[in-house]
Amino acid sequence: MAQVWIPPLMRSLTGGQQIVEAEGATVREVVAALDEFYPGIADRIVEEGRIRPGWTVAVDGAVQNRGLRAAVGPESEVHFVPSMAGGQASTL
Amino acid sequence: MAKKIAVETTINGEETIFLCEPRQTLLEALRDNLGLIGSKEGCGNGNCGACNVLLDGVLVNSCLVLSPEIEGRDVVTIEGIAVDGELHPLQQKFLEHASLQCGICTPGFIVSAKALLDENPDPSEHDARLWLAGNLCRCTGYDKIVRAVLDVAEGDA
Amino acid sequence: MANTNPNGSGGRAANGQNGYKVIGTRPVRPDGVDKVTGRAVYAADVQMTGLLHGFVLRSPHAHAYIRSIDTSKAEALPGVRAIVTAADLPAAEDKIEDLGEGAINLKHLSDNVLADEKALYHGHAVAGVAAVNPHIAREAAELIEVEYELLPPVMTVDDALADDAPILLDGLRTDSMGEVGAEPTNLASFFRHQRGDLDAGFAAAEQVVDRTYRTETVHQGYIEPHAATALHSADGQITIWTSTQGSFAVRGQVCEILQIPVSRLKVVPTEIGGGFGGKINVYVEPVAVLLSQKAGHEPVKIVMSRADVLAATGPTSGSNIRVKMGADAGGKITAALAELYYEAGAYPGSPVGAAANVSLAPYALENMQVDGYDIVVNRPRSAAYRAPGGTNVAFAVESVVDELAEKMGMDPAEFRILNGAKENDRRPDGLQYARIGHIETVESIRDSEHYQSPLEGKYRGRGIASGYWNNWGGQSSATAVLNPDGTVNLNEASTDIGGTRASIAMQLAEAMDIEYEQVKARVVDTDTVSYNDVTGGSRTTYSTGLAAYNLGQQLKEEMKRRLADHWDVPAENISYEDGVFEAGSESMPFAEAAGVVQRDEPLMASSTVHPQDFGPGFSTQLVDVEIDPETGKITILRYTIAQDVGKAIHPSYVEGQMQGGVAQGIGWAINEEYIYDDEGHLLNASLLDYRMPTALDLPMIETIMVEVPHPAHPYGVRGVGEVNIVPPAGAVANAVYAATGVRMEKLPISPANLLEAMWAKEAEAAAEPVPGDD
Amino acid sequence: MQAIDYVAPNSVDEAVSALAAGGASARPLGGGTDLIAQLQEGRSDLDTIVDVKRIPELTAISIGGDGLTLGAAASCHSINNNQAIRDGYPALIDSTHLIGGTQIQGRASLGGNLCNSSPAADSIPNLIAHSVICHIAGPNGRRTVAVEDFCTAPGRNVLGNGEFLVALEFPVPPANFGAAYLRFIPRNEMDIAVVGAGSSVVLSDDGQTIESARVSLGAVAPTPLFVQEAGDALAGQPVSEETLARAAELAKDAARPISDMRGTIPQRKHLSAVLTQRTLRIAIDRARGTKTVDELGRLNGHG
Repeated sequence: MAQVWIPPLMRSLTGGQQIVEAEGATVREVVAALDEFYPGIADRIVEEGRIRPGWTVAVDGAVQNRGLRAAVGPESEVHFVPSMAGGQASTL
Repeated sequence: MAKKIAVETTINGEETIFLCEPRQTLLEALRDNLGLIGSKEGCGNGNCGACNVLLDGVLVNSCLVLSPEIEGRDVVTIEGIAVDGELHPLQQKFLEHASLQCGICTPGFIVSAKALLDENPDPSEHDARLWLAGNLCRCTGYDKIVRAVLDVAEGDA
Repeated sequence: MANTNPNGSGGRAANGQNGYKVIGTRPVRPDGVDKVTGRAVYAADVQMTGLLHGFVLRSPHAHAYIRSIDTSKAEALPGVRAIVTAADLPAAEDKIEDLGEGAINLKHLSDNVLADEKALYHGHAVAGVAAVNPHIAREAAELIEVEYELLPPVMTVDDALADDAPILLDGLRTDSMGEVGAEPTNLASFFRHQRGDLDAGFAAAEQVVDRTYRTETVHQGYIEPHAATALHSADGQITIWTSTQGSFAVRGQVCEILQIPVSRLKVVPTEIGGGFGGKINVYVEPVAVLLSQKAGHEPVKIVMSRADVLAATGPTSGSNIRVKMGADAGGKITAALAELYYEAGAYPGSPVGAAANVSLAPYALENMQVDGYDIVVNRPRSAAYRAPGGTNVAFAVESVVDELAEKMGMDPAEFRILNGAKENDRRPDGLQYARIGHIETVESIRDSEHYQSPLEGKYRGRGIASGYWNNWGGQSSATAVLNPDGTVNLNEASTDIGGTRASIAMQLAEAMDIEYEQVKARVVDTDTVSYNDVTGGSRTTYSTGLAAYNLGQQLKEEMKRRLADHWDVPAENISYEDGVFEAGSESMPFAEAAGVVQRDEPLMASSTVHPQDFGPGFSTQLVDVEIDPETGKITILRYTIAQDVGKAIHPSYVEGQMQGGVAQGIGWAINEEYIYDDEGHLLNASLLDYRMPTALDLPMIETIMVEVPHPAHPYGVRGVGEVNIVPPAGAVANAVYAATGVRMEKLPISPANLLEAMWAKEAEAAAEPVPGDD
Repeated sequence: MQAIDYVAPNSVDEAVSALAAGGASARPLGGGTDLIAQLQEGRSDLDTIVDVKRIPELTAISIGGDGLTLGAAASCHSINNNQAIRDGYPALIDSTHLIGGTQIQGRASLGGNLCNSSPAADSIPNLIAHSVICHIAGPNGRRTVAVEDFCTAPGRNVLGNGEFLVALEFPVPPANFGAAYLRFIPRNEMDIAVVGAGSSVVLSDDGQTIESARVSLGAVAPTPLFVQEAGDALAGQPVSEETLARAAELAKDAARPISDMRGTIPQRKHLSAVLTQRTLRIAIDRARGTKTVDELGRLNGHG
């Protein structure tokens, strides 16, 4: 299962857990799986069917242009991080 | 609108008459009235050197000269530095040393450096830095500019 | 691996490195001659028939309601053709879109272009005027009567977060990663990176350093003021000629602000006189469009004054930063905490997110936390500035690292090597590094002649600092047209600020095994190629270079296919080496083949890329300073920068980036700052009093290019434009400490600030009891 | 910039008439490096610009047995390039070499620097140290004023309606005279003095005693400050660091600066002493003939 790193400000939803496991072949599936165990987390990550503006998803160290559609492998590491476009971080 | 006056002068070796308002600076007249866009405005108050020209052979900020002041005088701009289509050695060395990045300050630097070498053909690095201190460059850190100027100086020796 | 020789040779000389023929050489850029002769056309140089001149009236107040604007007197002035205010802008939605460089709130974007209900900083645009010449436009602007109702200015982090702070933006609520606060606030957002156990880490430390720092607002300082010309034609088509880092970013923003479809707007990028991140946001462009429309579809040019540039564009954030770090007896860092409070200016969007990524990035840490706060204040809306946010935080972190190393009795370079991040270590946001060259940059400095040489003399000191920048990929589009004479026209849309036409063309030439001189690169407008991100984030030579590489591959393959047809041999039998196609006994040089393959059908290629695997950059820097103890003035005696550049495509331009970033960083470190009075008026909006370094303030800047190729790029390119500005302030601060014993906790380390700090230290020393022999 | 009329008279009398005709909204134009910048920035509300550079007397430089006379509009560049001035009045070059950058020096004049009457002007403390006499022309003829009495407030001076500065007269320096000007700026060039100091000394023939001295400061009061008490304290004293330090303390006491974006009160008070002492050292060296003008770049922190 993919290892999902939970952003610190969402860890209240995971009982303080830093890293949780979730099943899914895409980021969308992983988020859906997470939300089953930790209700409310999808709302924090997704807005209008896309990853919240100013944030991005990284799989195995690489930021994913495909966002929720990005592929996730069985051993993948998934992070939700502030996006860095053009060098300037968007800050929500 | 303000009344225009005629100014008769020599620019880059050519005798010229042009119309201007007295409030127009030489920089404005060069760029807007005469189409010589090589002199740039970076600050408009003499603190960046991007508009530097030679006035009777003396280095000045063209943003701090009123157009009527050049009546009967001799102006050389960046457009007059290359002679007969041949790049001046400073222009050549600026290219070779990659002494420009964005290039907006480059005309001013080349005019200033020419004035330096006209007065002091063999400047030290300190001489060059002191002379060029009125020309701001934000891209290069000056290293490659100073090297180009010193390279030309050595080339002349 | 290291190259410190500034002398270059042009053209295609085999340089013996990795077998490259073009890459690694130093040819003259295609726009070079125009730029040394004054012919290059920058934004302010645009001339056209019927051109009107615009001027923007700006708020003299830092924080005020705009109660009314009366333009009647101005309209009556002969020569005035149009006046616009925020009332001429379509109402903007209060929503966030990804435009240009990152997410932007459209209402904020629009309000920054022309203030709506409120002026939020001294210099905030209030109205635009178009007239037959710039003098009349300015006179008219002075006749516009604006009634303001003054509000107390909120100038700093502390002002903004005070309990009774006036609120700048009525609708603003703190966003804590998707959780939105209920109360009006000046704190736009809060986020945290955290891993491991911070308390346990600090408990395991033998030495802990905990300090708080302040850095002031600084400006990018490009020498070319913002300028744009707009023509709103009678048929509704709009063209903007402007100086920008991204023509598509301008198109996106202007179309959103004016609510017009992208098909109606063409943006033509002129030559650009520097940007450093500050020429991404639009300022005068939408105003010029509105004025052109209102003035009977005549073109309108607006050229900002230097004072307006400083007052109303681009600065980057001032900040308050706390850094706490501990190390165990072996010198290993056991825990690190950074709290970053960044002033966004009038609207949210400081670079605190990027700063957080920079903060602790050079170090391998198990227990760490970084908190980021984005705070609005009555200063101009902040813009990107070269490694945005990085210099501030590296000043703080590298000062603490230096102090920690000193407390542990360790050489500061060795301390960095011991704790330095390597492949598979994690950056502050948790992502794992691929192959990076941080340690190599520290080792290059440690082993340099500079580091090894003694520095003698009173009030002299040497400082070292490291820095990180994540770089960027972004989207690029380019086309290549093969000419029948064997040259290639390369059309790309990445604005060329520092020679990227050359560095991109070189990659196409290398890919095709032709001479650099055979590739004619030019920057085209938004109607000519597909979407292209800004020149920023150190991405252009990397991403647009990748597109150029792809173009080369495509053209080569298609030429092979057509030659196979021409020679009637299977395509796989065609080889191409050293510029010659061969198949059995047949052979044909490239230039001839270019003609032959196009007898029946022309040949061009297009490439679009969006690489997401970009290699971060590291830099380590070393500086020697001398302090005048009576005046507090710093002289930079010697400076060396080592930077992991991946692969230097054009070494001269890479050195130029390194030297330029260092120069800007030194300016930031020692003299640059925005100075406001108590009412929030910017006092030093000139190049006289905003003190950027002159040629006399800097020594030659020695460069060591460390080449750790980026594995995900065919030529190993990493971005090189930004990381160089990250370490200088920290390096200078550490050198100042070595020279004076004073740890500076604020930037700039100006003579006044340093003198004050030295006096404080003297007073402290005098107050302390003399160590006795009791 | 507002619309203006431009006139370029060829004689002092014509200039007087033009200025008188223009009244308060007419102003003489020398090098223009202050005036045109002020016009560009809308800080000056003038109708008539009287360019005085076509008047031969205004740009003339005469140096000889009766001292040095500088036309008020003679450019710093022309002064810098005058070998006789470099030899005879090396301290003057301290100022003319650091007013603005090279291109400012191509136009800027000492007369203009004086008439702009900034408290921070880089030439005025030096002119005071040199006991310069100002020659003024106006509707009522000519008059002279000691330079230390010229400025009356920031941007204001003794020039009346229709009057303008024609020339600066430097008396012949006595034997064993030396002077120096230093300023402190955060950068090494292109800056306004945080503090400026101009000092001069006359030494005894053996070079061991200060017979007389003049000390002046810039940027520490509403006008450039002539610190007579510091000069008085030096007179008759042996050359020693203690003597100089005492004078420096008096200069510091005399300074009454404000805090602004260019400097703070404590910093300016402190620098008043530091620069006074440094200029006195250089002035003494020059009086003894041991320091030349060519070192001035380094003296001013250009090294």
